Order: sequence, then C-alpha cells, then structure tokens
Amino acid sequence: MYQEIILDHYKHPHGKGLSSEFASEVHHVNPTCGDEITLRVQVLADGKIAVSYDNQGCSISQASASIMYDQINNFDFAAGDKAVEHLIAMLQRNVEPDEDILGDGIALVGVAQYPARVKCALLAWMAWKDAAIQAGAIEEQS
Amino acid sequence: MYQEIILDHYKHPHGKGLSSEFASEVHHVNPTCGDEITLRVQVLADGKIAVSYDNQGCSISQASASIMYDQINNFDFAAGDKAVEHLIAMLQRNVEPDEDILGDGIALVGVAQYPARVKCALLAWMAWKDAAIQAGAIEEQS
Amino acid sequence: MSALDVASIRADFPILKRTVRNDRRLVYLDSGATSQKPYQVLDAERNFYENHNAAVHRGAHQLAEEATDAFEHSRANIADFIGARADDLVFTKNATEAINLVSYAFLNATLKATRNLPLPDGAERFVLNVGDEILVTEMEHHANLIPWQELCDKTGATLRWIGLTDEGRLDLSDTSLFTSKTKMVALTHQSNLLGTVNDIGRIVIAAKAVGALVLLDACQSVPHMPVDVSKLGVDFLTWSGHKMLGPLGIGCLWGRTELLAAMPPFITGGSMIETVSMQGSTFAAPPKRFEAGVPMAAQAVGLSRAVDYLRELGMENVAAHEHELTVAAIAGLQGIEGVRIIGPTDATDRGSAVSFVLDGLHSHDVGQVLDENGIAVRVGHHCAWPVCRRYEVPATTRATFYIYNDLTDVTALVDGVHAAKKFFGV
Amino acid sequence: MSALDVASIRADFPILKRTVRNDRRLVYLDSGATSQKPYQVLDAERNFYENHNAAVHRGAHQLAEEATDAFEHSRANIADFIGARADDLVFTKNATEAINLVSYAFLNATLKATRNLPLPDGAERFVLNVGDEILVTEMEHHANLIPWQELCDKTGATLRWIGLTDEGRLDLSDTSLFTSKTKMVALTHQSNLLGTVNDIGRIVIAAKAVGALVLLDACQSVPHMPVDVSKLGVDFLTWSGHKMLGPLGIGCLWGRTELLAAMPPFITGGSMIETVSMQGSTFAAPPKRFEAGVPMAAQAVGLSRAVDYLRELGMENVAAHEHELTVAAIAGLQGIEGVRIIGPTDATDRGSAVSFVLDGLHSHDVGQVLDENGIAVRVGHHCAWPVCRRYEVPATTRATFYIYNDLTDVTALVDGVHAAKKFFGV
Ligand SMILES: Cc1ncc(COP(=O)(O)O)c(C=O)c1O
Ligand SMILES: Cc1ncc(COP(=O)(O)O)c(C=O)c1O
Repeated sequence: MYQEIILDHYKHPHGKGLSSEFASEVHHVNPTCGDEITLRVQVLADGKIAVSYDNQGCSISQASASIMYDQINNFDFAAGDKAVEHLIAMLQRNVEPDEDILGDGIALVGVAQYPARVKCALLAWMAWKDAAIQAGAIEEQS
Repeated sequence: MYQEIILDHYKHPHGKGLSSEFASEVHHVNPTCGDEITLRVQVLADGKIAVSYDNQGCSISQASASIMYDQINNFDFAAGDKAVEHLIAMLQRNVEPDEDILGDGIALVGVAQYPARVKCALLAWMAWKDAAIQAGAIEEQS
Repeated sequence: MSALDVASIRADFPILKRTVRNDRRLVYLDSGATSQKPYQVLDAERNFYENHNAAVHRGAHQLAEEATDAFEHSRANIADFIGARADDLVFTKNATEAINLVSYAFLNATLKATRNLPLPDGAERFVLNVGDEILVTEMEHHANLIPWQELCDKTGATLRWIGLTDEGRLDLSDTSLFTSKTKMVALTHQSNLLGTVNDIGRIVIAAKAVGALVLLDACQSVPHMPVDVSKLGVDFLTWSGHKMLGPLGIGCLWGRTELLAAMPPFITGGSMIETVSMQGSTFAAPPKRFEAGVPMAAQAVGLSRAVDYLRELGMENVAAHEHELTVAAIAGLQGIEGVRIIGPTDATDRGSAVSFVLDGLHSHDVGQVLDENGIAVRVGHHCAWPVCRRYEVPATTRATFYIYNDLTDVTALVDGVHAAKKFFGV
Repeated sequence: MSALDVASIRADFPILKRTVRNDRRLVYLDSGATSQKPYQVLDAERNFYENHNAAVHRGAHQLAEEATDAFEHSRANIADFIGARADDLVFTKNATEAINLVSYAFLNATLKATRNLPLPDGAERFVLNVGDEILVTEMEHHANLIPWQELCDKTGATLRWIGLTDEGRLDLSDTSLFTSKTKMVALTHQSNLLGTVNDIGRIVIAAKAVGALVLLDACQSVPHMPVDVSKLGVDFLTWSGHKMLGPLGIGCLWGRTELLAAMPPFITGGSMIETVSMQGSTFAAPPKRFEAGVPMAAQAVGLSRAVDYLRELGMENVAAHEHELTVAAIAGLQGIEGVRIIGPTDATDRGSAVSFVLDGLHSHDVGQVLDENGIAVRVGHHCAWPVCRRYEVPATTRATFYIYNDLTDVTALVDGVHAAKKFFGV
C-alpha cells in the first residue's frame, strides 16, 4: 500500500496552504480516525475551479490530497468530477486504474485492499466535490 | 400437579362471590396468562379478617383461591400471613409442606416443579396480604 | 404432498432430537414466540467468533476488517431478502427496539423542534402537534401498541385504533379513522394471536390518501411468507431475527431512505457520530446513526445464514407448507366439542398461528396437559391482551407452525386437546 | 512470575490459533474494543440453542421453563459477580443502551411530570428543571457523553464537565462543579483511551454532598479488576459483556433497587407490562420493566459462563497480570524516540489501555505497519474524541491487554513501532 510515490507526496505535499480567495469552504472529517481537511474553491471566469486546502491526518489522506491538487486544480467541474468518480470506482475495484485520469493517484490502488483506509484516500476528493457544488460550479458550467 | 383434591376445589370452589361489606378491595392479575382476582377484606372488631373474592383463571389459581378461603378466612393478620409465607416457602421448595398450616394447600406442592405456574398458585394469597395491609390489619393487631 | 421435505429439514435442528417430559418426542408448536435454529446458523455464528471476531467499524487491523466485511455483507444479504438496499436496513436488538426507534424519532423530533435544536432535513414529518393522531389496530402485539401509547401520552397526540370484526379481521368499515391529522399508521402484517394476514395494500392507500406514514410490524410475516418492501408501499418494516431461524438478540428496521435520513437519533454513543466535542456533537448518516455502540455482528452473520437457509427452501414453499398445516389444524381442532378458534377459521389470508379456547378449561390447564405430552404451545394473552379483551377470553392456547413441523405434529396437538378434555372431564 | 498461566488460557481461545497477514502469529492488542471468547463461552451459548432454546418468560412448556431458568440463573450469577442482587440487574444490548436507559429515564420522567402523567413513586429524582446540571468528565467515551448532551438539549438542563490534567487524570481542583443543581454525575471507572482509573470514592463523596446520583461507566473496569457495587457507593453501573469474554449483543445496567423502581420505562412492548388495554397500560417491576421484547437469553447464558471463567482466574490475578504488561509496555514504548504516551505514565491507578502518538506519523500509519506484522491495535479517537482534542492529537494508537496476552506481545508491539519508524523514516 505504501508505495514510494505515496510516501513522497506525504512527505512533500503539493499545494498545501489555504488561499484567501474563495467562493466556498468545506471542512470534512473522517470520523473513524480524525483525519481532517479544510478545502476552499474559487470558480474562475472560465468555469475552472481553483482549489486550496489545509489538512492533517495519515499518510494516505495527505498524499491523496496532494495528488488531488496536482490532478484537478484548475479543472472544470465535469473534468474534476470524472476523476473523483474514477478514483471511487478504482477503490471499489470496479475499474482498472487509468493514469491519464489519476496521474500519481493510480498508486492509491493498493488502498482498495484495506477498506478502513478507503475513506482516507477519498477525503480530499469528496471535499473538493462538495465545495465545488456549494460554490455553484455545476450551474456555471451548464 | 393436578391432584384430585385440586380438581375438586377447582370444580367446586369455596367462598367464591364478593361480599358487599369490605374495608379494602384489591385486583391482582397474573400478567403472563391473564388470571385475575378481585378480593375484599373486612377487619372485624377482634382483629380477624373476613375475606371474599371473585376470580377467573386456570385450575391452579382457582383451586388455590378456594383453599385460601378455607384456610385463612377469619384469621388475624399474623396467622394468615404465616400461612402465606409457608406457601411461598413450600413453592420455592424451602420447607416441607405442613398440613396444619395449609390444609388442602399441601396438595399444591407439585406446582413447585412448574415455575411458570407458581404465580397462579400464589395469586389469591398475595392479594389477601395486600388487601389486609391496605385495610390496616397490621396496625389493628399490634 | 408437502412443499417442503420436512424430514431432511428436521435433521438440521439439533434441539428436535431431544425429548421432553417423560421421554416424549418434542412437538414444538411455539415458533411464533421464537423459532428453533438449524446448525448452519449456529455454525455461522460460531465461525465468526472463532475466526473473525473484532469490534466492527472500529479498527484498521485485519480482524476488524474481516468482522466489518462479514457484518456489512450480512446487512446487504438480509436487506436483499426483503427487496431492500443495505443502507436502509438498521440492526436493533429485536423488533421491539425497532418499533421504539421510530416512535422515539417522533418524540425526539418533536422535542427538538420545540427547542429549535438542529434537526435533519425533512424532520418536520416526525414533529407531532397536539391533536395529531397515531392510528394502530386492536390486534397489535404490545410491541406495536405501547410505544405509540407512550408517544401520544408524552406529546399530546391522540391514539386511535381500527377495531376487529367477530371473525378476527380488521374492521375497515369506519374510514373516518384516516384523517388529515393521522401522522402514522402502525399495524401488523400478521396477527401473532389471530393469524390474520392484513390487507396492507388497502391500508397503504388509505394512509397515503391522508399523507400518513405506514409502519408494518412484520414479525410474523418475514419468517413465513415472501415479503418485498419494494412492492408493499409501506414506509417502515420491523421484525426480529429469532423468529426466522436466526439468533436471539437481533432485530431489523427497514425504512425509506429519505425517512431514515430525516430522523434524529434514538440511542446515542459511539459509532453513530460525525464529530464530537464537549460542546456538542453531530451525527452520521443512516444506518449508522441508529446503531450506537458495538453492534451484534455475530448475530447479524447468523441471521444472514438463516436468510440463506430460507431462501434455499423458497418462501413460497414455506408459506404453502404452513398453509397445509393450518388447514389441518383448524379442521382438527374444530372437530373437538367445546373448542372455539379465536381468529379466522377460513385459511385464506391467514397464517399459521392458531389460537383457541376450550369451554370450561383455562388455557394454562390445556397447555399443561399438552406439555405433559411433549407438545409445546403457548398459553396466555400472547402479548396481545387487547385481542383477548375484544373476544372476551382471559387467555388462549396457541399453536404456531414452521418449516420443521408436519401433519404428525398437528395430530399430536388434536390428540392432546382430547386428552386435556378427558382429564378435566369437560 | 505472572499471576496467570497465559499458555493454558490461550489454549481456550480458538481465534488465537489463526494467523493474520502473511502468516503472522496474531498479537491481539484490541481487547479494549472487544475481547476474544473462550470455547467455554461459545459452548455454553450453543448448548442453550441446541437444548433449551425458547422465548423466556413467555411459555409454560418445558423448553420455555428451562430457557427461563437458564436466563434468570445467568442474571443472578452475573449480578453476584459485581456484588449485586439479581433483581437489580437489567440486560440491555450493550453498555451504550444501558447508559441511554438511564438518560431516557430522566427525559421520560421530566416529560411525564410536565403532563401530570402517572409516574412510579420516587420519580421526582429523575425530573429535570431548566438550570439543573449533569456533570460528566472530559475523558468520557462517546457512549457516556452524547446521551447526556442530548438529554440536556431536550430538557434545558446544562452539561458541565470535569477537565483533565496534563498527566491524564481528572482535574478535581475545581470543586465548584458540584452544586445543588447537579442531578447526575456520570463518569468512567477507567478511561478507554488514557487508561486512567478514577478515584470513585472521592467523586461519590462530592456527589452525595450535593444530593446528586452517580452513574459509573464500568466498561473498562468490570472486565479487568474486582468491582463490587456494595462497596463503590455509586447508584448505577453499566458495562458490556463483549469486553469480558462474553458474547456480542448483551450489556448490563445495575441500579439501586429504589432508583430502578422509581424510573419510568424506556423501550416499551411485550414482557414489561402489568396490564394492557387499548386505553392505556401499566408496567411491571424492575428488571422486567426495562427489558421489552424477547431478550438475548443465549447471550446471557454465554456471559454467565464468561463470569465463571473470570471468577476461576480471580479478578485480583487478572488485574495483577495486566499491571505487569502495562508497566512493560509503557517502559518499552517510552524507550522509543518520538513516542509520547497519552495518559498516565505511572502505572498506579491505571489500567492496561496504553495510547501513544509518534512524532511525524499519524496513528493510522503506525497501525497499518503493526497490522502488517500481525499486531492488532486500534487507531483513531477511540470514541473519546474530546480526549484527543484535549491533548491536541488528531488520533492515537492504542494497545489494550487482557488475560491471553503476555510479555512476548509487549515485545512485538515495541518492535513493531520501531519498524514503523524505520519504514517511514521518522
Ligand atoms: C469506557 C467505555 N464506555 C462505553 C463503551 C461502550 O460500550 P458498547 O459499545 O459495548 O456499548 C466502551 C466501549 O466501546 C468503553 O470503552
Ligand atoms: C406481531 C409481533 N410483533 C412484535 C413482536 C415483538 O418481537 P420481539 O419480542 O422479538 O421484539 C412479536 C413477537 O414477540 C410479534 O409476534
């Protein structure tokens, strides 16, 4: 489960730190272990969604947030949501990991074997989706 | 459990029917099966307690009420209570049945083997004790 | 010809090999109170303890994962048995707790609304005002009556009930019982005393017409006939595992997704939370919201195995088999002078609970003689005292049949009643 | 030399024979969440199902009598284990329900008093007025916190709490927390996260001085040390069977005779009644008043056997054995750079729950590496989130020891933490 690539993200997270410009902020927690993330999004003029976050928690939740930032920061809702859905499907072992969609996130595939950790891997991504919807990113787009 | 003597009391109960003269009335039920007794007592000048009752229920509860009437009607509280306590002890298999105290009631000894029926056998006697206490029979006596 | 191979079924039930009183064959006719358990169920539960036992949803180690998997797989399997989604199935200790859970949702929503405390979206449906009505029937088990009496007492709502016909069926002639004030209709699918199977479709139509919710007490239906919530139209379904070959100590509440989501919690504590601080707490989504504390995972695994067992037999076959025994029992008992059946004597829309009284003899005495002959029936009011009052009997003797009973058992019952008559000379 | 013969104890626990992950020996250090079960307990439960299964208190046939006997004998035996009378012991599905039962007694008494509904004699003690206070501590398990938060929310009472010292003990310096408004003091005997054993004598004195009741959450004490209610001075004691070698699905509430008698019912339904009519119902005396529905008789029998098992070992010996492991675990963990124990590091007045954090590494990651090595610990907030907040840690790794653990297990734990450090390079 702990691939080099995950440990790297964990030790050197990308994009960590909250931006002061945002349309919506969410705070998600993983109640079984206390992982927490505060995540903010800003919907830009072109429908792209800028994301910033701060978090604490285990290596998986932190690495996953860093990867989330790499993969979907400045994506529009449809593209970001596609990645979220792909990650969920991968963790439920319903699809083969697709590197084009998830980038380093394919390294999270090993988490699927540890049901208790799946929530850690999803935390940041679900927070993104929630914040994006709250910020009205879906309507912007349609 | 069903001795001839019990079946006799059941078929031809003694003293059944409520008297209109009474100091207290109680209504006891056996919630597991719905046996019911209404019992009235009157404390006489000499401290003796006159009892009358009406009931419905199984052969054991009816026979036991009839025997109770035979044994302790017109007893004072101490003497009646002694019989009640002896019956309880007998049904818990803590004493040998004493015919001097219980009369035909010693035939109820077989009920001890059937815990679910013990309540049936005790119903009338506990009602007597309750009614007697409510009527102030204890104070009268002391 | 029976729909079930009773001989091979009996071989699965260890208790049926024992004898009772003076070495008699055990004729177990009390499955309406609790069923016996096949070794497959006992093995499944034991296997959980011997190989996967851990507190579910609480650990990240392998045993905890296996235990959680087993628990959640069981939930999904049991839900599937009644045509439901796993997330809409809540485990309780018995059906009684399941019904109380819903009645307390009303109480808690009402109290919290009064105090402007946070409530889930949609909780208005559970807020009662003085004058609101809860509708039950006169044939309810105490478990589906007293919680509603208590709720009404505490909120100022009014309890009303549908009465019974002389034949032991719901008297649906008085449609004025369903009003715009009716918030909940709680009734049994099959009466545990009368055997009557109620026409739920008709009740659902009447309830929906006035906007009331419907809770169905399925304690005596899920074990005995096919039940599919996707077709019934009710909002809640409650039943117990122990009456359907499952272990003691587990019950089920099924509810519509949006209704469970709208209900405040009942029992609170660990595993049902979202966040907790000394200042206040927020709660998880259903079903967890309603499962505080370490749950009965081993029992869920056992119940799941029981469901498999019944599925293999086929619930249509279970119902057909019981029907055959019911017809025979009613005929046999009616052939005895002085016997009066309390409940429908026509076996249509009727399950296998057969209650009767015998002229001149209390049911305790009948039961005792039957017991001496190895026949286990239940005597008393069967936790449905209002039904006894309605038919003016202090108690009844009740035989209930299940998959391991056969016509020999019916004959034993009829012979036993004859013996009781003879013994008491009535 | 240990107070227990661990090798022969281990032989009684089938699950300890299995291996986990890559064929490792199972090092089970999660008994604080739930204990494993010896075959004696599993056999007792199975024997009930195979030979005596019936609904208790509901039938007059032989099986029903045997089942009732077994159930009530178990009640007496379990009560005796804590120095109590059988009639003062109520069975619930877990400790969480037991605590809720008491909190709902307050809620229901308050609601019924407001509406002038019938209440048992003495129920005034359970009636709350706005401004009344419930006192808990900052180290409570969610099960002994959220029910009281909910009660206060719904009644307008105020929740107050005793804080914690940096060492992980109750901060009893602020005696102004006990006031004439304090109606209930609810606290844990041993913290499931910190391991702290509280000075109950002191709390009882302070509570009695202001006329408050005391509920003791004994989930982590009854399984691990001698507990005698006749000496403790508390009013209620609650615990779960599954943490003391017993089956899942059974918990216990002990209460003083006169308090149980004064409490209105919580869950209502069958078997807890005195009389029932459609118009209203009256209720049985305790303990039945609080045991609606068919109870978990098989689990009571299993728990009773667990009690015998512990009695044979001797609770003094159990406590001494755990003490030895606790001392070793604290010493071993403290020897690792970057480890911080959350809770007392002094093993006096301290049980065997040892929680810790490791600099630079989340407990989930520590737990995962331990799991890879066959060591089952719990990670997270252990249903005591406020404790984590108090010590500003998002979560901890927790090892808990029981009768089947030995010093080899402690060594495995310490080695495992070293391995985690090495793996993550912290
Ligand atoms: C101190 C303490 N209190 C209460 C509980 C709740 O017990 P249960 O989940 O069995 O109801 C636990 C265990 O989970 C505990 O450790
Ligand atoms: C119709 C009906 N409802 C409710 C119940 C209550 O079930 P339990 O006692 O398992 O909670 C029963 C059985 O006792 C029943 O037959």
